[in-house]
Amino acid sequence: MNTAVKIGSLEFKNPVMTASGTFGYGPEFEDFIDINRLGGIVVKGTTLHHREGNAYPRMAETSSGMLNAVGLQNKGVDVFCNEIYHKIKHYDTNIFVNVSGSTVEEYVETAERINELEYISGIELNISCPNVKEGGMAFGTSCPSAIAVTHAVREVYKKTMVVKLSPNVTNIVDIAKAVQDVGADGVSLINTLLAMAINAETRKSVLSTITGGLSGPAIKPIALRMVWQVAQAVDIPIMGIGGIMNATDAIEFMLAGATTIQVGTANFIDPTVSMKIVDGIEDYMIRHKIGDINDLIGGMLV
Amino acid sequence: MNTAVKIGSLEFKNPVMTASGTFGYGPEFEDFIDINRLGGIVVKGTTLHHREGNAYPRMAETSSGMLNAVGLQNKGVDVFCNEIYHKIKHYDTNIFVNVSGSTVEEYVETAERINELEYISGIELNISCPNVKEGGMAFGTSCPSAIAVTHAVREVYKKTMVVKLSPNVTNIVDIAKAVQDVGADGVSLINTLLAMAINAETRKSVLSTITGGLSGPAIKPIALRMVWQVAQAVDIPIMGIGGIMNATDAIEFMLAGATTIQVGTANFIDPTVSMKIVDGIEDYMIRHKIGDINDLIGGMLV
Amino acid sequence: MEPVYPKKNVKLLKVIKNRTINDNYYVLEIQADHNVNDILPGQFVSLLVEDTRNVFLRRPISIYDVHPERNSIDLLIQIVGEGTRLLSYLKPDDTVDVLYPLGKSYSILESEKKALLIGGGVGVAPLLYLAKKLKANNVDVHILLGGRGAKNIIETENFKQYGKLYISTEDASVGEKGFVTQHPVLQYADFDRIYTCGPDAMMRAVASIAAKNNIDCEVSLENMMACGIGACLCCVTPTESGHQCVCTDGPVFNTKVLQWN
Amino acid sequence: MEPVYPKKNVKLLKVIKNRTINDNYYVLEIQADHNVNDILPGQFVSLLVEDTRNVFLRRPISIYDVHPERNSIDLLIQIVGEGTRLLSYLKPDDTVDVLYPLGKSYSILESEKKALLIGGGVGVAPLLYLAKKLKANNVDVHILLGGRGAKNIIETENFKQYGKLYISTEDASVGEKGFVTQHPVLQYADFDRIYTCGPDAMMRAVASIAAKNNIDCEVSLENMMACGIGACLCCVTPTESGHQCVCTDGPVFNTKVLQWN
Ligand SMILES: Cc1cc2nc3c(=O)[nH]c(=O)nc-3n(C[C@H](O)[C@H](O)[C@H](O)COP(=O)(O)OP(=O)(O)OC[C@H]3O[C@@H](n4cnc5c(N)ncnc54)[C@H](O)[C@@H]3O)c2cc1C
Ligand SMILES: Cc1cc2nc3c(=O)[nH]c(=O)nc-3n(C[C@H](O)[C@H](O)[C@H](O)COP(=O)(O)OP(=O)(O)OC[C@H]3O[C@@H](n4cnc5c(N)ncnc54)[C@H](O)[C@@H]3O)c2cc1C
Ligand SMILES: Cc1cc2nc3c(=O)[nH]c(=O)nc-3n(C[C@H](O)[C@H](O)[C@H](O)COP(=O)(O)O)c2cc1C
Ligand SMILES: Cc1cc2nc3c(=O)[nH]c(=O)nc-3n(C[C@H](O)[C@H](O)[C@H](O)COP(=O)(O)O)c2cc1C
Ligand code: FES
Ligand code: FES
Repeated sequence: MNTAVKIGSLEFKNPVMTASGTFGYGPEFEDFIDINRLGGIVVKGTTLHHREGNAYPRMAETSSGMLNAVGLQNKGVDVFCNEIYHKIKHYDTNIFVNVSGSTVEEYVETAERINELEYISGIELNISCPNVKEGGMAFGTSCPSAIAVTHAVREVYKKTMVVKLSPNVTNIVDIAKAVQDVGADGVSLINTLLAMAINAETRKSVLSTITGGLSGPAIKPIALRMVWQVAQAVDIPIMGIGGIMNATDAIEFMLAGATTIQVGTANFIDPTVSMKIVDGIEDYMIRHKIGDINDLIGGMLV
Repeated sequence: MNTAVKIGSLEFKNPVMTASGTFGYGPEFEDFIDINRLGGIVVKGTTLHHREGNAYPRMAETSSGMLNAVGLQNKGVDVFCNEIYHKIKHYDTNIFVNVSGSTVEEYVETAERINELEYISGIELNISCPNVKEGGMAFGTSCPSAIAVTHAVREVYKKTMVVKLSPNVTNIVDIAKAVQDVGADGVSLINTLLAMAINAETRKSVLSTITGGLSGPAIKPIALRMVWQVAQAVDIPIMGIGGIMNATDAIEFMLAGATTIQVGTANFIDPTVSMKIVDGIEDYMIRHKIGDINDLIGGMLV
Repeated sequence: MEPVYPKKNVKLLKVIKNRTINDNYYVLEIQADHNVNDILPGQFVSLLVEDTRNVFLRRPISIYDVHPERNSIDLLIQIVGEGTRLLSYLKPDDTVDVLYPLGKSYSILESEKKALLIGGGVGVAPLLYLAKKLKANNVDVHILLGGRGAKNIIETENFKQYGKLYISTEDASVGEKGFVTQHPVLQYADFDRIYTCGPDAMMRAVASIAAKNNIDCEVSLENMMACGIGACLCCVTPTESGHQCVCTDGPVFNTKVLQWN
Repeated sequence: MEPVYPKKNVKLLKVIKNRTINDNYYVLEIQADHNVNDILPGQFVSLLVEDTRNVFLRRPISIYDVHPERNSIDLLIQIVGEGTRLLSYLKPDDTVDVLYPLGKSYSILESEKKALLIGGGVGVAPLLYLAKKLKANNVDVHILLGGRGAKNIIETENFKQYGKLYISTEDASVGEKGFVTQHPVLQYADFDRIYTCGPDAMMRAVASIAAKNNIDCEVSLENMMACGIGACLCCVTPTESGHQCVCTDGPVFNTKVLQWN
């Protein structure tokens, strides 16, 4: 049974990854799982400079989902390279750094620093964070700006580069094609949907930022649709993300066209869920007599 | 206690309406509720010609939501005017006809026919149906086409005209402003989000049309965000729609800026839910010592 | 002539009994809140499974039997997924939110006529109350139950009260071996009407035999339903007059109106 | 010196007992799956409420007591919403999915020192196990419990085992009238440390009295948590070194590091 998949020349032992911002840097999960059994991890969104993120409250629960407005809290790329990297570089899995910035220059500088790190397999260019005032999603909601930042980072970043797309757009296919054309090795989708919660009793917005990003099973049908649409239109591989809670969900994303999948919010509900998904995909392959997992990719019957 | 609200010069005895496609024409609910207690109803999407809609299966369940791909099945505007209208015109509530078409001309002709009906309070221009091959959402996802159809219908339709917006856009505020500028008396939002479901066991798409529209509590946080964004930007009233299951949800939409609210998918789960929402809003007003419901509109504290 | 259907209602009703048939099937008896005598065979209820993440919509379930003496209804349910599993945990005195009675009924043959009822799997559900009503109308009732194996053939004692019982299983573990359509009783095609409910493929096969022999045939269709009351137009089936709703124009259809080819 | 925290785990654990205190409070006793002796006071668990539509995330609950003799832990829970209500239905032998033990603990004073523990409402929860540990370390323990009225003053017999108990209620229905901060015991400000847990406003008021009197003060913060293990960065509180996570850098903080003004 082959469970390995590839993005460009990079091999993943299986398609199961963890999504940026939902898995810390990895060590947070070491008590629960063997990280080396994952296909890959994407670490927390990293920016050139240290960021404190948004004020509390940053989280709200919604029907089958949650809102977050963390706002890319992180210690900046230098602390990542000098400290955090050394705690995780031994993982026997693909480590992706999720890179964000307020300007194209910030993206580029951050990517340059990451480019020096031997044991980082690639970057995930986050042009879709809905929770920052500058940059973030603004880059991911128009083709020219998506092209500008992807092109600039491609110039300096030599390893695998996937671009993480925003679902808050009229036509995600156009953006996917645009970043493919300027050299993305893959696209990951979706980031969170811009959303909001109000407390009727206090009449206040629940989040300090009023709006935040919606994740969890609530958004799965939207994510699945976008993965399918993009898979019809681009030639580069897709990392499918959005509300994946179990192996069945993961397989649905692969059938829709995803090469790898990323588990996000589900990690909060069950920190061992990614292992269950690795195992569950194997069970499915046995049950359905599938020898090579690549046969599942885009395998939806119409 | 005043629960009456206005859209233009049209008065609603309370803000609770039922959403198009989820309430039939009204008679379907007569066994369960007193329709005259509602602020208004929006009947099923109506087109110039009879439509059979999409093939079965048209429905899928998702986490805290559902997909539909009905595709505007209806008997056409003539049957509506000659038969259905006479069964519902006696309702002592505002009746809106949801109007859709494949071309601007079809919208216009349909609206002209509805314009002749004395007991219809207004039309809801549906430029956001995700389940038809031609027209529908295509009109609602770009400003020029939204303007074209709204402008053309405004020329022939004299009573209250609200335009129903699609959430499948990068910037719903732009579309709302555009239709305001060409004479919409209000906007209603949101229609369903384009989404998809796959059955991992059969590997088939669950819907005959592959994609369908997502509704229910899953989408409420997105709808609330859009209502709030649009309320900041336009001067015309908003009908808030999306995942409203109870009075608390309804009040959240009003606090975000909605003047009326429409109950959709919740009608399927509890056909009496609209009455509970009417009562629940009054209870809330008593509990919070609110004499005039208009004080709730846009009353979120920031 | 259209029969008179009772008013629909949605109510929290009390569970009187939950009888386990086997690992897969159970019968819920529910205390009705209005006269059950006016419920017609083939009608169904729609049950709410409250506050779960993945069971969002109601679950349609046929009315298996009605008990006028205690004004209750029986539902025969097969566990196939989350919703039917959660409902199987209901205990006496629990309440369940019931939308009912829904849909159009089977039509009752005149007395002295001969009827064949064919049920496959949990498709037997609407046939018991039908058999009871037919027998009460002095119809000569024959009942054929089919399934994969013995454990899918359930409630035979209950059916025997109302007519002559035939059984077929694919694995021959009980009754004749094969599909219901291969059962000898179907060779003597002297029935005035065949009533059937079960898997789609079975109903189509039965319908085509009935058509070949010029026998009137009524089927009860299953379908994905969102509302159950004709409001959402999700549950359509193609008929000679276009898409019709299974929940309000059906679930019982005369096969001659269905576009089944 | 950082204490040694046990490894975290996520497990389906058995409920041993569910003791109702009154309409609002109950104590769940749960069979742990690893040595409870290494759990430290102030640590918490996070409980999964399975398969409900609106309770999506886990619910953080302090460890109220540990019983090494039967290797179990007690949780004192107040019903405030859907999640805590659903958990209140748990019965002995039911299982519950527990993520534990989480968070940093209160630090234990050296022996012979004098401690004041101030709990408001369900904020008493982490203080019982703390009192037990302090007493075991020969600390002179004083405990002040406050609440709106008598029915919010709970578990007093339990607390009395470990120290001298004071009570205050806003409506004077039991103990001194007023807020905990008005209680006379706080006038004799000769404590080496004040430990507190309760509503935010109460903890801030206590912290400011402690600061004024130069008394060391540790608080246990509440916060909206998504993961409980430092992965999501949702549960931050502003400190002298920036945003810190209440779930992993806390919930217990020394007030001198908090930016509370
Ligand atoms: C008019 C009618 C009468 C019925 N009578 C009975 C009965 O008497 N006894 C009985 O056990 N079952 C009956 N069913 C089928 C029953 O509704 C489904 O088995 C049930 O809804 C499945 O729910 P679940 O959550 O357990 O399974 P799910 O996990 O939701 O689905 C399991 C399977 O059931 C199908 N299904 C799911 N929802 C529906 C739905 N709303 N309508 C139809 N099929 C669905 C799915 O396609 C899937 O294959 C009837 C269906 C209809 C339409
Ligand atoms: C470290 C920590 C320890 C706690 N210990 C206890 C305890 O020992 N006993 C106890 O009864 N309660 C404790 N709580 C509070 C408890 O977590 C909340 O009361 C519970 O999550 C509410 O869930 P619900 O579904 O019943 O209410 P909901 O309807 O979700 O909310 C009711 C109220 O609780 C607040 N709340 C909801 N979710 C959370 C959350 N994840 N974190 C904090 N507040 C929340 C909401 O703001 C709201 O005001 C603790 C909280 C934290 C952070
Ligand atoms: C608390 C939280 C923090 C997140 N932070 C980031 C981030 O830093 N960078 C990023 O690209 N995506 C971030 N995301 C988005 C997730 O990676 C993922 O795209 C999204 O949550 C959808 O997947 P899910 O439904 O499985 O969670 C975050 C999501 C959550 C819930
Ligand atoms: C089965 C179904 C049919 C619908 N048909 C229409 C329609 O004909 N015209 C329209 O404008 N919206 C239609 N809608 C969208 C609803 O009116 C509403 O905008 C949407 O469902 C979101 O609200 P909800 O989450 O409360 O259902 C339909 C929705 C459903 C679920
Ligand atoms: S289920 Fe809604 S019309 Fe039949
Ligand atoms: S709750 Fe996730 S970091 Fe604290």
